[in-house]
Amino acid sequence: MKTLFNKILPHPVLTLVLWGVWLLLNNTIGAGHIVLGLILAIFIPWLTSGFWPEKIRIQSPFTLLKFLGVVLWDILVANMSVAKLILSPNKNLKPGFFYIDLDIQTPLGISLLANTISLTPGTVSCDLTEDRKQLLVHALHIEDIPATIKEIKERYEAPLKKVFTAC
Amino acid sequence: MTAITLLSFNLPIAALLPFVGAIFAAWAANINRLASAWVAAFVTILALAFLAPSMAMVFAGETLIQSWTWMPVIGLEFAFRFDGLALLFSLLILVIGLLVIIYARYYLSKKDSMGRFFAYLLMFMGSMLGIVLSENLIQMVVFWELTSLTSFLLISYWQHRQDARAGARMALVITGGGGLALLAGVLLLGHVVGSYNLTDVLSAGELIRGHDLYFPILVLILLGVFTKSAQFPFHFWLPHAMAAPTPVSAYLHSATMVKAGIFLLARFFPVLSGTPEWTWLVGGAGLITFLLGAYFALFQHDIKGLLAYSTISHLGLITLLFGFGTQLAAVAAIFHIINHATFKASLFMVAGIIDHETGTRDMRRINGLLKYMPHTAVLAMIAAAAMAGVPLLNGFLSKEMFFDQALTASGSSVWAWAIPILVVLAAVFSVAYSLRFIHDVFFNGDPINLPKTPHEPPRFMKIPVDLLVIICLAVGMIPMFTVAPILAVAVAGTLQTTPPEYSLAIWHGFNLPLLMSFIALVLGVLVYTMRKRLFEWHESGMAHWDARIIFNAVLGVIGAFANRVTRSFDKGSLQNATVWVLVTALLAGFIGFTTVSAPLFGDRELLPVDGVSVLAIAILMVASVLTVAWHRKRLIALVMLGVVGLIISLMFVKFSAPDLALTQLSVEIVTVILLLLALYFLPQTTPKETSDLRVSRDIVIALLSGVGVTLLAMAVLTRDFAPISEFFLLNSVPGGGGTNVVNVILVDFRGTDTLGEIAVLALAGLGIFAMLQGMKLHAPAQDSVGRIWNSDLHPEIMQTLTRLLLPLMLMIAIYIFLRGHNLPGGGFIAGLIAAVALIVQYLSNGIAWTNDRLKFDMHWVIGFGLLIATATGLVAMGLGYPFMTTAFTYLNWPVVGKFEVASAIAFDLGVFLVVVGATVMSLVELGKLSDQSHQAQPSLNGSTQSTSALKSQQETN
Amino acid sequence: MFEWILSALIIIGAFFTLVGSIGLYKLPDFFMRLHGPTKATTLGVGALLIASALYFSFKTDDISLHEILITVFLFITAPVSAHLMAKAAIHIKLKQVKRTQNEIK
Amino acid sequence: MLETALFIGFAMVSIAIFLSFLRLIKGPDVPDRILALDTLYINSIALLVLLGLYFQSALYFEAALLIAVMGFVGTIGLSKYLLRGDIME
Amino acid sequence: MEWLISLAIGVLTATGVYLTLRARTFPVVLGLTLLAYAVNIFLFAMGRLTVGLPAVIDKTAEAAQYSDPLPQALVLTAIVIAFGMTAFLIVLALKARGELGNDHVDGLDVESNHASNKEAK
Amino acid sequence: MSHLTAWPVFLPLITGFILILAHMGGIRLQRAISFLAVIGLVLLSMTLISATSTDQYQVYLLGNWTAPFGIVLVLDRLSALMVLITSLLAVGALWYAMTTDTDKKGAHFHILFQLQLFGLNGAFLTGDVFNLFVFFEVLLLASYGLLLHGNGRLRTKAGLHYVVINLVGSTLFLFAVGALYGVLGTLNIADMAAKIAIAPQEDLGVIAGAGLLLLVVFGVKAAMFPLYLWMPSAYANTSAPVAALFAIMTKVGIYSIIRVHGTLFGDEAGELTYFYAPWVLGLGLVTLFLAALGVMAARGLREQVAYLVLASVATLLIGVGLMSPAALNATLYYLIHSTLIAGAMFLLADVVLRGRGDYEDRFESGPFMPNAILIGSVFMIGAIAMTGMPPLSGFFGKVLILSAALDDTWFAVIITVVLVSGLITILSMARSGSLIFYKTLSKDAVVSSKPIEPLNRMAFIAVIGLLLSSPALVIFAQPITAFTEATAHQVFNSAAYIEAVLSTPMVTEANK
Ligand code: NA
Ligand code: NA
Repeated sequence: MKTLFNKILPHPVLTLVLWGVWLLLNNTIGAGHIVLGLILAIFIPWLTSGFWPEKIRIQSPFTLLKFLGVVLWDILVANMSVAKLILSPNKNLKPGFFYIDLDIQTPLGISLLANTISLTPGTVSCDLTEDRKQLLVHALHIEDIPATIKEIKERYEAPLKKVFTAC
Repeated sequence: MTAITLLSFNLPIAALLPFVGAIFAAWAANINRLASAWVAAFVTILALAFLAPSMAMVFAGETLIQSWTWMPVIGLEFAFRFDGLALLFSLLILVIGLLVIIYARYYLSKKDSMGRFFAYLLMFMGSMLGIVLSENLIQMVVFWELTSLTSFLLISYWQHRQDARAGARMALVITGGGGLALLAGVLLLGHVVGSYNLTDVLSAGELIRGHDLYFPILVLILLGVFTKSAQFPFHFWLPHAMAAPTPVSAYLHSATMVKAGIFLLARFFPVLSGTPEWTWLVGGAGLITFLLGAYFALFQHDIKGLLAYSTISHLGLITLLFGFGTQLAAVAAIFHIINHATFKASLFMVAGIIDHETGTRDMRRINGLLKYMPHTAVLAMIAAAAMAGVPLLNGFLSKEMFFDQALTASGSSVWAWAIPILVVLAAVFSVAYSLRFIHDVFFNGDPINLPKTPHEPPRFMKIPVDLLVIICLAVGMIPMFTVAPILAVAVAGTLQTTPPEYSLAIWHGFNLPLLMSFIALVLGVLVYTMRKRLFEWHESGMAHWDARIIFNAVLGVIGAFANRVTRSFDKGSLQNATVWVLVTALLAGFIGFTTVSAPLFGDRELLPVDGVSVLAIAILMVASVLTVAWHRKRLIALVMLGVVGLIISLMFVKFSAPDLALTQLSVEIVTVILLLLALYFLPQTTPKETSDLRVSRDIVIALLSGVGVTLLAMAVLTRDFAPISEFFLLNSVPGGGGTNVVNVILVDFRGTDTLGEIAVLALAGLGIFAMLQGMKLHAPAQDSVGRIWNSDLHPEIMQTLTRLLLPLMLMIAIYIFLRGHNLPGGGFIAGLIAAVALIVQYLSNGIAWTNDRLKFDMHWVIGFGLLIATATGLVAMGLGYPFMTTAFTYLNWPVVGKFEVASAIAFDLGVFLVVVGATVMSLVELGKLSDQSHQAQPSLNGSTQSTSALKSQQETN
Repeated sequence: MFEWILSALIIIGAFFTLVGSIGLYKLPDFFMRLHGPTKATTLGVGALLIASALYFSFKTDDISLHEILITVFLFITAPVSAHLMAKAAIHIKLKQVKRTQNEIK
Repeated sequence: MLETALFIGFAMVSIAIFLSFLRLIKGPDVPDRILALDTLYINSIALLVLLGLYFQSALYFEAALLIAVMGFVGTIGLSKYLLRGDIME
Repeated sequence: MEWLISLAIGVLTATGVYLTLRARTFPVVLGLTLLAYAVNIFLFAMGRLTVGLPAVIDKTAEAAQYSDPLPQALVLTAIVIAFGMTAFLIVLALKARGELGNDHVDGLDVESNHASNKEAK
Repeated sequence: MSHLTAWPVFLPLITGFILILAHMGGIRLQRAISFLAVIGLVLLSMTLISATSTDQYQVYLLGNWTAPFGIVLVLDRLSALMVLITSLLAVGALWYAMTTDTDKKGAHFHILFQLQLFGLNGAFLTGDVFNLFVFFEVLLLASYGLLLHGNGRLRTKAGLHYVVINLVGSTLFLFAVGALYGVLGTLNIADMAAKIAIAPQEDLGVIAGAGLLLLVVFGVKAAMFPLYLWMPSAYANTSAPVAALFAIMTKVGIYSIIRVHGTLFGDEAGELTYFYAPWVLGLGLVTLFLAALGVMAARGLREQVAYLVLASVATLLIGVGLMSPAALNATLYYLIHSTLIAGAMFLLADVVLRGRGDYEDRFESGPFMPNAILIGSVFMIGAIAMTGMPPLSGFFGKVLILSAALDDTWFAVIITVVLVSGLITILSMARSGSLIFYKTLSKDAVVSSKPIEPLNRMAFIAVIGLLLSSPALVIFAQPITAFTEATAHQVFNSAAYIEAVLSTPMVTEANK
């Protein structure tokens, strides 16, 4: 039973997401599209299941939501300050590179962390070492590197690690 | 309706019989060596037999015509004519042909292919018969050119010999070329007369001579005549044709082919003669040829060379006679045709016997053959005497008539005194060379260093000569009982009226012609006795004068010219070719526009300009100029091209064409990816190698093109028009079931375009697949500045997140696909999005990984796509509607609600599949190229070459 | 009121888009310029898309949320692009301004 | 009100596009240009959203969505080319 | 606006033509792509330019209020065809590079070109 | 409405995708499918020929949309004739490809071959200019693939040139069609003609400019001076069966001029009536002269045949440029001849090449090839036909054209150029024939790394078969010229064409 279910719905989360995407795309919650969307949301993950060998497991949905909220807020706030930085004279800026030692090890986790770092203004994740242990980040203006690293690890890496634990 | 008798179809049978016989003759060679000769002889006799019944009609003064329609559009009939002239020539062709066949059967050696020889000979015989029997002039030209072709084959029969090949080709070019002139003349003649049939042409002499086109017609026809009959200045091919086997020379170069031109003179005599142009051209050429041939004949050391020049001379004589333009001159001409054919054919045969028996034809080595072959010597002496115009032989009679005409016909001219003198001069040389032929060959001491010891040839080889010599004697002594009837009908056939009074008596009393003959004989002997000094004089000057040198020089010049023109126009350069196309297009547009007087611009109201558009288009223009300016740095040029593509998409959005914008965007990116894939294998920069001049030329062409296109666009945009599009807008929903008119046009109104378009895509995919099979290129291990590539094949972050995108993008693709009929979108765009979704996977995960997970062979995707698209169209056919007729309906299902089902959607699905299949196939196959190349690297020789090529490339940069 | 919110969103969005491009234009090295477009992506386009969603939800009978998709899509892809560009820049050893801390050579 | 905001919006986005294009021209290196092109793509999305609002048409959505998708693909393609030369392997 | 568009078409054509006349395959491909862009806009413009009109049938609008859909359909076809052609050409350019040893459109390298010229003389 | 009209287009398409789906099924399966389809096409086109004998136009409304809104296929004598020639040529080319295993030298030969036929037949049948463009692209892309089939340096280079020039040509095509649409507002050939007839004077300049631009496009296809530079090396360097099939490619250009220009700028076009014809005539004459020089300058047999094809195309252009029913009749007769014989000659050149080892088809003394007498005799027949010597069809074609030219003011120039070029080609062919077949090296002097292949008799059948068309054209000249004459008159009656296309009604339940 479970294997059959697995075969039909290899990635239930994905199915849900796609279903939502379909309804968003069509900008409707009409009955026809709900049915069609569900069919597609089941069909496409099945079709592309080969591309997703590992199962995505979300351990703590609440943490994820909270994380998303934090990120959105950070984007808002940080954008303002970065805008100020950009509009101020270049010579005031103190750019810099730094490595973050990663605790998180799942590929999706690392990727999302890197994305988060890039999305929040002021930092861009530039490179991942080949051993996946360190992330190279560039900051537009940075005064205290260790503090920033610490903040990133606490604010973003920790919740992400909590959400995506399994392989 | 006349009853079908032999006389209603015997002429074509006789003419075509030899062609059929040729096949049998070739085939018979498989049986035994001589079978071909038997076939040839049999066919000749059969042809004679077919003609025989109609001869009586001709002797009764009738003309037999047999015709069938062939190409009525141009008045070409399959038509044959048998009158006196045709009768005479048919007899010459067939009788002498038969003798030559007998002779050749013994002449050819064991090494020679009998089948080929007799097949060619029969084909030639058929062609000659065709000429003389044709009623339709175009048909006659056909046979005329056939004689050129078959004589080419016969002259080059000994194809291993350089002189045979060269001689054959020269003969072909001269006589074939003359044939083309003849064709032109005949066409004009037919145009003037309104018919190509001889009957009509012969009765329109007055009309033709009075027509504006008379002179061109005359010149063109005479070109045919002069080339074929070796008249000055085209005479030179004939001596070179002597490389042919002697039976061929005896047949073609004495009795038949060279007489074809003469035949034509006779044929057109009633129509074209009688004008000063005729007299000057025909008479002039004849006289010069007569003299020239006689003079050169004397100095030949090759027996056949002597005979060839002698033939030229005699042909000149006949031509001159026709040139006189009088009826009596024509009689003399025809009489001499007969006589020349007999004595010259026998002389050629004798030459062949000598060649056969001694192994050489050089008269400086051949001496005193009288003791080795007395019988042959006697025959030769009689024939040569006939050639010299010795009394009691046929040559004497016609020469007397000739002298007579030379005196009377030119009587009124200012140059009256010149012609008889020149004529006698030529006759003197005729006597001299005839004497040389006899004396130098059969007397004059002993042979020198001959390859073989000569003796009499086989009896049957002499029989043809015997017969011909007997004819010479018989005609010469009792003309009234031998040649008279045939001459009479031939003259009647030529003149197409009652022939004039003439006498064939041997003795006309002491008169001026007889005196001329006498002078010629005496002086001829005298000239021959002075030969030593004359030869020295000749060798010191004239001998080096050979028209062949001029001929070859002309050919060389033409060849060099051809080479220069061809290579300087077709340089094998793409740039050159493209420039021509572009310049022509520019000129065409300009010329076309200026053909009519019309204003460039109309007065349609124009749209206002807004700031955003100005900015966008300014960027577009700058970006495209920069694409050019930076085209040497290829990657950067590609980035600039990306900007151009992006702005164009935005323009499409702005101008209410969302479908186009979507397509442009997708295509743009796929193109960039494609170019990136390719750029990996190409030099990263473009060397500067074109000259400044070339660059400025290209800039001028580019600017003119730009200006031209701008003006063209404005010319249209400033005018109003009434397009058919309203129909589409009105019928899209009721007729096509979709509100997106563009999509309905694509899948319904103009679905066939789309079908063609997906075929193009499918072909691109398959073509690329085919091209890339086994292709290996140098895969650089470092970039253009020498950096080793990054070791991270598939950056993890990209890998992880793009996998997430796959289902998302497929969802978008399906969304775009399904809405396409009613809203912007459709199979194309959806297909491209889906393809991009897959390509992104290849980009971030690599080919091997992705292929493992994507188990479709793109061939199948393309095939099924085409299948579905076509099947949708075929279903309509099954229902009795035209291909591609669509249908749609609205269904109302519980829960789901009302929705549309349209067959056009199925068609669009086909489109979708082909787009996906072809795009992915193209890109992935290209991507695989690097794998193949990486694997091939160490072992392949070619790769080291291309590496060095690459290095040199980079050094130049 | 609705128009005010809409107008504010439009101007905020356009402003951050502009700021992103200003950053791209004026900042002194590639790695610093890389920060510019993230502004444009996140707040700039985000705000504009929300404006659009609001506008179409209220102007027409149906709600219009599909603009969110573009935002989400950009949020996933923009960092990946930035990452790859940076990686490429590091690979080809682009120079950084002198004062960059932990300069990569 | 909205008109004015849209006008200002168009003006700012136009300037943004102009600046991005200037960077594209100035370079100085290939990554700068790739970045500038990427930014142009994103600016275009902004422009399209404004156009959609201006013409009150929802039909610009797909174009914007597609620009987002295609811009991304183009950028990663170009970047990967710089990294590896061989973008599909 | 028409002048602006026509000029854009003209500039694209001119640049396309110039690149098409270059001696190496890659610029030629770029040139043909630019030419394809030029002709696509041209073809599109032949339906006359309209701004802000509905792209799909809307019951409230009349025929005159739509942009001409036919050239759009044609351009769509032309775009896709041009893509297929470009794809084929670029792969052919690679094949030529492999078989001729360089990326000159005539398979000549600068040096070898000079050499063969000398030889010919 | 007879569905038969549509089948020449769809049969090769269907065969094409069946072959795609069957591409794993091995070469024998593909050959069987492909060959059957081509034979089917011959039978089909013969049926179509007889269907057109009533002088009726068969207008097929694709998608059941009336002209000018939908795309129509128009079957008349001319299109039926073109389809027949194509399929006959295809049989020969395909047979040769199969018997010599040329189709195994690379991937997808049969698919490309069938889709090439799809494009060709579509181009011959369509009644819509843009659709003509699409079919042009189909046949071009297929031809690109076929041209490059197999390998070789020169082939690749020639292919590159061919592709680029044709891409430029396609661009020009779109410019021309776009401009015409921009003024006339329609794409259907008949409808365009109808609209040109009533176009206001101030629009005529643009129409004429676009018309001549379109002539350049067709001129590129037809290999008209100075647009033919892609052609000689492309034909000379591709594989033999492909070159043979390509004999029809140039005729597509000729056909298009006859069809499109002949209709658009026909009798009804007022000031623009036949305004393009003098250009075609003049450029045709120049082409012919240059082609003859090319024949002379050729360094190998295949190149020579390519230039001979150029000469034949030039002759056709002259016929088209003369613009009279008689000249068009002549053109069509010559077109049948030149297409099939050119096909045969390309195959024959390959036969020669295979028999000469390393010496290939170059004009230099080589080995005495196996079956030299047979091949040489066939060569001579081909050369006679090709150079327009009697008694084969080339001669009669030329005579037809020349006799039609007599009414033209330029007749003296035309006759001179045609005949002088003819002489040059005769001279050149005599030289090449004697070099290849006569002037052979002794056995010891022959050094060849490539094998000297014995004559492939099965393959030779294709050569003979195609060559037989020449005597057939002569022997059956009466019915054939009757057909071509009727065709020419039909083509000149553009009013009837316009009427037929624009008045064909939709299929409804009532009339189907
Ligand atoms: Na950031
Ligand atoms: Na002697």
